Amino acid sequence: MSTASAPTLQPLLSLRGAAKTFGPVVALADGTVELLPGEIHALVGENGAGKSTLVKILAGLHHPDAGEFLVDGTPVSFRTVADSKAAGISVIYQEPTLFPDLTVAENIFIGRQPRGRLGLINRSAMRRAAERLFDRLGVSIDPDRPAEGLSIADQQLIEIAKAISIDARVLIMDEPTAALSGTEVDRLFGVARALRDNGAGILFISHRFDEIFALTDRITVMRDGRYIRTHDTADATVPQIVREMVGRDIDQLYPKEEAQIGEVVLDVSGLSRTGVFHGIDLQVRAGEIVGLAGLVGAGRTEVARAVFGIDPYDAGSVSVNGARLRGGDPQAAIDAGIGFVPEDRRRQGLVMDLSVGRNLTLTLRHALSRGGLIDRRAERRAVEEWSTRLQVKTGSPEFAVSTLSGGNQQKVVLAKWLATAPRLLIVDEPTRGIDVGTKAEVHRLISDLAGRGIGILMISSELPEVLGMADRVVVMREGRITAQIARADATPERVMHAATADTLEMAE
Amino acid sequence: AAGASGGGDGGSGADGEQTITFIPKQLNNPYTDVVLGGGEEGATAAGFADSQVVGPLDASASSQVSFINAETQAGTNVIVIAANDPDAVCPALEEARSGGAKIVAFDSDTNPDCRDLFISQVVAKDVALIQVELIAEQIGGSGEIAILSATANATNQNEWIKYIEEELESNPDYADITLVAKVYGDDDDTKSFQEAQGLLQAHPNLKGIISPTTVGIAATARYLSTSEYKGKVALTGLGLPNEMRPFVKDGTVSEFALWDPAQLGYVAAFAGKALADGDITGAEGDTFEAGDLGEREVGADGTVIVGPPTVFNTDNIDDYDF
Amino acid sequence: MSESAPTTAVIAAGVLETEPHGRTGLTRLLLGRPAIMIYALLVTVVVAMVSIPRFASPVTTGFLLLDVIPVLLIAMPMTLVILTGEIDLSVASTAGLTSAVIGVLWQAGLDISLVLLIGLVVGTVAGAVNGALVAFAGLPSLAVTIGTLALFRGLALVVIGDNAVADFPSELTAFFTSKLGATGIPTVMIGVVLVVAFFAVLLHLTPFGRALPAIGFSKEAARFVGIKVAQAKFWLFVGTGSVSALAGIYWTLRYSSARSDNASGLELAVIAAVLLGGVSIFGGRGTIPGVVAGVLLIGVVNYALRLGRVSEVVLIIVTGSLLIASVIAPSIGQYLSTLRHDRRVRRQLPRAAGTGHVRAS
Amino acid sequence: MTAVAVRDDARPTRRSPIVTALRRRETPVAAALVVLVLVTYAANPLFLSAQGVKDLLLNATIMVILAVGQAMVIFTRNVDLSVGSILGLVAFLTGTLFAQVDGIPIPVVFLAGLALGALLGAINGLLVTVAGVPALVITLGTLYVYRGINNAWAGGTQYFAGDRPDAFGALAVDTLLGFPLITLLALVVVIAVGIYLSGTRSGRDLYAIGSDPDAARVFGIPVSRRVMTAFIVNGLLAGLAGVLYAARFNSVGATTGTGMELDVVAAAVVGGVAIFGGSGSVAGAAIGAVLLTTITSALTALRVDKFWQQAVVGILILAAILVDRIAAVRTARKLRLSEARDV
Ligand SMILES: Nc1ncnc2c1ncn2[C@@H]1O[C@H](COP(=O)(O)OP(=O)(O)OP(=O)(O)O)[C@@H](O)[C@H]1O
Ligand SMILES: Nc1ncnc2c1ncn2[C@@H]1O[C@H](COP(=O)(O)OP(=O)(O)OP(=O)(O)O)[C@@H](O)[C@H]1O
Ligand SMILES: [Mg+2]
Ligand SMILES: [Mg+2]
Repeated sequence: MSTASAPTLQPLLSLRGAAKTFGPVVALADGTVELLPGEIHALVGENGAGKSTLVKILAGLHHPDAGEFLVDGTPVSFRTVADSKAAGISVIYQEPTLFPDLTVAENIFIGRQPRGRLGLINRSAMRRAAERLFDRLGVSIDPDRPAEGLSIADQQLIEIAKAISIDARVLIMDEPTAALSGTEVDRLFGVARALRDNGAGILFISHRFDEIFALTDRITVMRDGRYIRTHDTADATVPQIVREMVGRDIDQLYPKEEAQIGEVVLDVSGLSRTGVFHGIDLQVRAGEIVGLAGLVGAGRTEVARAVFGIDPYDAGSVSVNGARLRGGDPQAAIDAGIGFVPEDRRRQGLVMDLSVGRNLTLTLRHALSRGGLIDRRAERRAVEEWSTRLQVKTGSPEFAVSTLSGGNQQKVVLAKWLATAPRLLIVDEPTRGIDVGTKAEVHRLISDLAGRGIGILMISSELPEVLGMADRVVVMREGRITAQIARADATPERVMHAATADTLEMAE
Repeated sequence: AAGASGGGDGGSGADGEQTITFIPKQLNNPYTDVVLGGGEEGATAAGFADSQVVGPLDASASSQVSFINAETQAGTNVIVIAANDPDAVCPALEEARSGGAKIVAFDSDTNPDCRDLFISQVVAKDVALIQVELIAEQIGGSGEIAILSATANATNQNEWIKYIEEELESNPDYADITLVAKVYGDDDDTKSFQEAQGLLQAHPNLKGIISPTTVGIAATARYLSTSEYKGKVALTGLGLPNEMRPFVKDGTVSEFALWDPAQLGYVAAFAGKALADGDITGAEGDTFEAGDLGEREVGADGTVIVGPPTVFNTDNIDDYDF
Repeated sequence: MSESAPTTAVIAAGVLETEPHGRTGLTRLLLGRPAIMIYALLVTVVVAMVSIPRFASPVTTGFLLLDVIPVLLIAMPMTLVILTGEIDLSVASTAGLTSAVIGVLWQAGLDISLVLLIGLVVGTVAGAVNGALVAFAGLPSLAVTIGTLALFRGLALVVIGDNAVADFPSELTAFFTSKLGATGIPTVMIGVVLVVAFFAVLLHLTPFGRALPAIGFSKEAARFVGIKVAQAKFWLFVGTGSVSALAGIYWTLRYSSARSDNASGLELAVIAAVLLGGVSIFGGRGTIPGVVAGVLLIGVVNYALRLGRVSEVVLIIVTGSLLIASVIAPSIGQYLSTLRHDRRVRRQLPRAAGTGHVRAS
Repeated sequence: MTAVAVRDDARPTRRSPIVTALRRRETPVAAALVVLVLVTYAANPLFLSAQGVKDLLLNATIMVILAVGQAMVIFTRNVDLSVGSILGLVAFLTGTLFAQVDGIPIPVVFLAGLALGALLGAINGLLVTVAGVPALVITLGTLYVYRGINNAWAGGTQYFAGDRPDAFGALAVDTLLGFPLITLLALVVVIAVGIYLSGTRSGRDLYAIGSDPDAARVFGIPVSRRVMTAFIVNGLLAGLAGVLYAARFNSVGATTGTGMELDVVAAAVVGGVAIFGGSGSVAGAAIGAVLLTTITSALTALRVDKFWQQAVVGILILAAILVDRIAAVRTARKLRLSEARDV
């Protein structure tokens, strides 16, 4: 039997049988979790298992329809976020929630800015406090710059700084590492362990098993909105957890198929954007999966955006199937056969308030029109076909896509590009925030696409994913390509070296 | 205008059932209220079964048209209107006429083709002349003057201004007076106030201002009385005694003019009655009885004159209450 | 430790069976916002017919439609603009500028069809100015069009000054108030219906129209599917400009008076009608049928009250209250359905939740 | 657990105050105002005579108060279009009180006006926060409703300057060190609201709310209470403006304050207040208001053809937002390049 190692301790908080429904959707049927002081507790489950919903109940953002919630053994009922804060609970949400117009420092201290004379805010004290926090996390972000335009990784780091700056007894982190690279994750773990050693309880949500097993003391598994089981991490194994999460055994995680590699589909040469990336030379062939690796902030996303025409570039060229592509025009890129699954699903990948169906057909607006008018029947058919093919779980295609869980949302993004029958698909962090089951499906899909002759440019910060999937790994560092490594030669060490080394000599 | 036939069925009621509706330039304007007060009194005295006041809250011609349309459909016998634009209300009035209604314009005329009668306060030229006379006297017969009017399109204002300009040009007595500016306060207190202020700044040698509109003259007086120009720059024009009383008493304004607005409405009601009864057609020379005010005669262009303007000053202003 | 205890039937499969699901298909069509606006319109018409003498007549149709035409026209492109999350406050000034220009040109002796054509071009250019500033310079439309509201009205004054031009060809002005036989429907409604149909098809049935709600909800996500956000916005502003010019032409010829202050203040009336018609001011949501119903609803209420000789004072209070009610009603509905939902859930869930398996141990 | 201790020692400020001042959003507007005044003065020295300056300040006063209140609402990503109507109602209340209640003390009238303004603002705020509906729609609605109530209440009645005590009217005439009293009052308002917004926690919350309302809610900022505060303060200031209007102008009646709303929003926008919330300052809004009111006087003083005046105002508004935009784009580019160098 696997259970808490210190049953005598009074739990910091314990939630039992919590339920939460949204209209007909039961997001959480039996949310149960218990957090002891001085432990790091993992919460795992597939996309849509109800983890974030549970977190939001703990944070006072949602009111449970049923269930029991105890803090330090006393029943509580949080009406607002302020209540949970007062109880010493600090939360990092799955999606960063920063105020773009405020400075980084103010974002961290909003509502509890240091005060000086006359009770007015002391800005220099606030900035210094922010700098100290960043030193502790080992990052360098200017505390005086506005939060507007920060990369997702930086945003997530600020969220973390915000959370640890509060003297919280309970720290809840909903997929804090999804956007972070190895070094940053390591630093975060260091901070988390220090907090734990000081007696705080940490609830940690992640889809990455390596992290979970490296960091946590106990693991609680959820499935379909219900509590399944709690393990001591030391006694648990990955296959066991996965089986409990999915309710079945899953296949190989990186089902790489050998594909026929054909002509060059994408040819990027000498692409530069001042201050962002320089002299990018990159080719992707039909049927080939090219992994673009590097640390967060290496400029991979920027290259992809420039190739697709979202951002302009200053020099160089992009050709698809030998034809030069006009810069700064995504529609031209789409017409040339490029699809782009961006890294920020909520803001770039989907129109969250639009229905699942309308999101799916946004890329098909022209393809579905006859004589200038949309063919409604064909539209419905396309929606049905693609949501079935990718097994998008939703009550109706007319529901807003925002009501889907993260994983299902990602499937919608993929589906809308697959429906355009692209020749080249750029996927930026395609499995970020996606559970193992779905992840395997996404990998199979990508592999399958390559098998059908589509060129894939896959940006990923997960090294195993890159190594498992890519035919060729291209490594970027500080806006430049530092290595191109064939599948056979690609080892974690070589890739990491290229991503972090000081010289460019190792480029092949 | 064939479409209006549906509204015509109330148009030829027997004597006791006739209805009259007043459509002023704008509701909730103190001058208008005095006019309409006289109008309602006249309507009762003349024997209308029902009298109504409808109109827009903004002084726009297009909203007046909507009211004319509604009255057309309601089968009103007499529509009395002060037009915000002489032409814009015409098609609607034509439609009302073809439905059987009689149209009396008052205060501000419409295009003569689309009304039966125009009840004018005074002879337009008289109003212009008296204002020129007053200002000339107040500034000592020479110097720069300016005009602060209502809206740029107001029919009556523009006619007076035209006569004022002509008189200044042609009359040798006024050879030393130069009209340096015309500005428009849109019959809005704030705007008129600021226009007055602008005038004084732009024309440092300004000796006098004529404001032929009640809102304009009051706002200008308010500005002058709170500034260093008080007593130095003369002001005259057309104003309501109740509104101007403090400025006359504190010396900002020495004399200004106006007719009795109530009489305007009163006469219009009787004119409407005479038209509706078929006693007159609006031709030159027609005469009708206007209650307490006695007999009136229709002049050229179907115009009826109510009476001469009165000049108000410290001596007589307390005798009036409107 | 065993796997989770068997689920109670109530919340099997992650879905509450007893709970009404979201509206889809026909229900959404019959209970959606546009449908409700149309019901509200019909009810208002019936109430007016019963309670206001003479309302039920073809004359009403004629006068009422003549009054609402400018708002109805401008509301069409405005719907699309607001749908993309922008706004155009300069429409009435554009109409005024058009009116001033055609007045001056006609007085200068140009041929009337040439005059009207130039008027249309002027409005289109005005719209293009807005469009360029908003779409290509990236300025906030609310601010830009407050500026051009002043600018275009100012230019109208520059063009025509304090003159009013009235002597337009009488056949033309008569045409603008003429009716289609005995129906009472103004002849110009044919053109108006064409404009309405054009925008309805554009919004609801074309690829361009499909892109607009996406832009309204999220510009960024729209760009990532190749939607040319800036271009689309530019053309929508060109649309409001040229339709405002049409409204200006209509205004000038209906009242046969070209003046600088024509149609002033109309922008707020248009926006009120569009919002009443169910278009979200934040963009993304809205339909042409809903807006048409909204415009007509305000028109009918106004006309009925005027015919009933209810004071203009009451009228503006009613307009304002309608607008407030139209946005608050859905919130109240939402609140009530949440209450109902909570009650139902509370009745059912305690059995489901808290049953055993609190902790594995 | 280690809370971050906040100490007041250590590192010096990095940017020089002059550079910071030049970067502020309100700098271009202030510069435009100075240039405008100087050019006009050169052409017509009367523009800066004692009376001229007094007039300029008095004209700006009411608009400044309104713009400051409006800016506060706009910071929260809302807007209040009903301010003109609120001003009208309060101005009429002021007139009524003086005319109907003999010898009523002036401070009582001020309090009554502020109270009515705050009440009307609170109604807006309640509708916006409780019903959770967009402010633009709600306040467009209350713009009509308040105006209708004003019309129904006032009818054709107007109260004139003569109906009010001289001491009240003197507020808009008397000066202290060359500054009209009511202008000094406006200045106090700007400073007080400015300090509240930039220097207090709850004031900063308003910017956070405008920057991202959803994040603010998730973060636990009492969004409704703060937005409510902004609307009440705005109503209060519109009420103050209403009372001062009655002191300054001749008549108050049914139409007082009509059509002011867009001018007020324009003033805030010209002063660098971002229309979608989150950034700008009340000082900027105040300067914007002064600029917009001054331009009218300046054009008249320069004897610019009156038909051109409105067009010039329009061009000015467009220029102001363009300048603001160009500055923002340049800062963003600089940020990108400087960070690239750091990497
Ligand atoms: N506001 C909402 N309205 C309707 N349904 C919702 C809402 N929030 C969550 N859901 C639904 O509740 C379920 C649980 O969602 P939740 O976000 O808690 O999952 P999760 O475990 O965090 O998944 P992921 O790993 O993808 O983040 C999903 O089916 C989701 O669609
Ligand atoms: N160390 C850093 N600290 C802060 N900002 C950085 C850093 N390095 C790069 N940046 C900024 O981040 C951006 C590049 O991030 P981008 O998202 O393109 O990287 P990436 O390689 O795609 O990473 P990922 O996709 O994993 O987030 C650039 O705008 C750059 O200015
Ligand atoms: Mg989640
Ligand atoms: Mg990236």
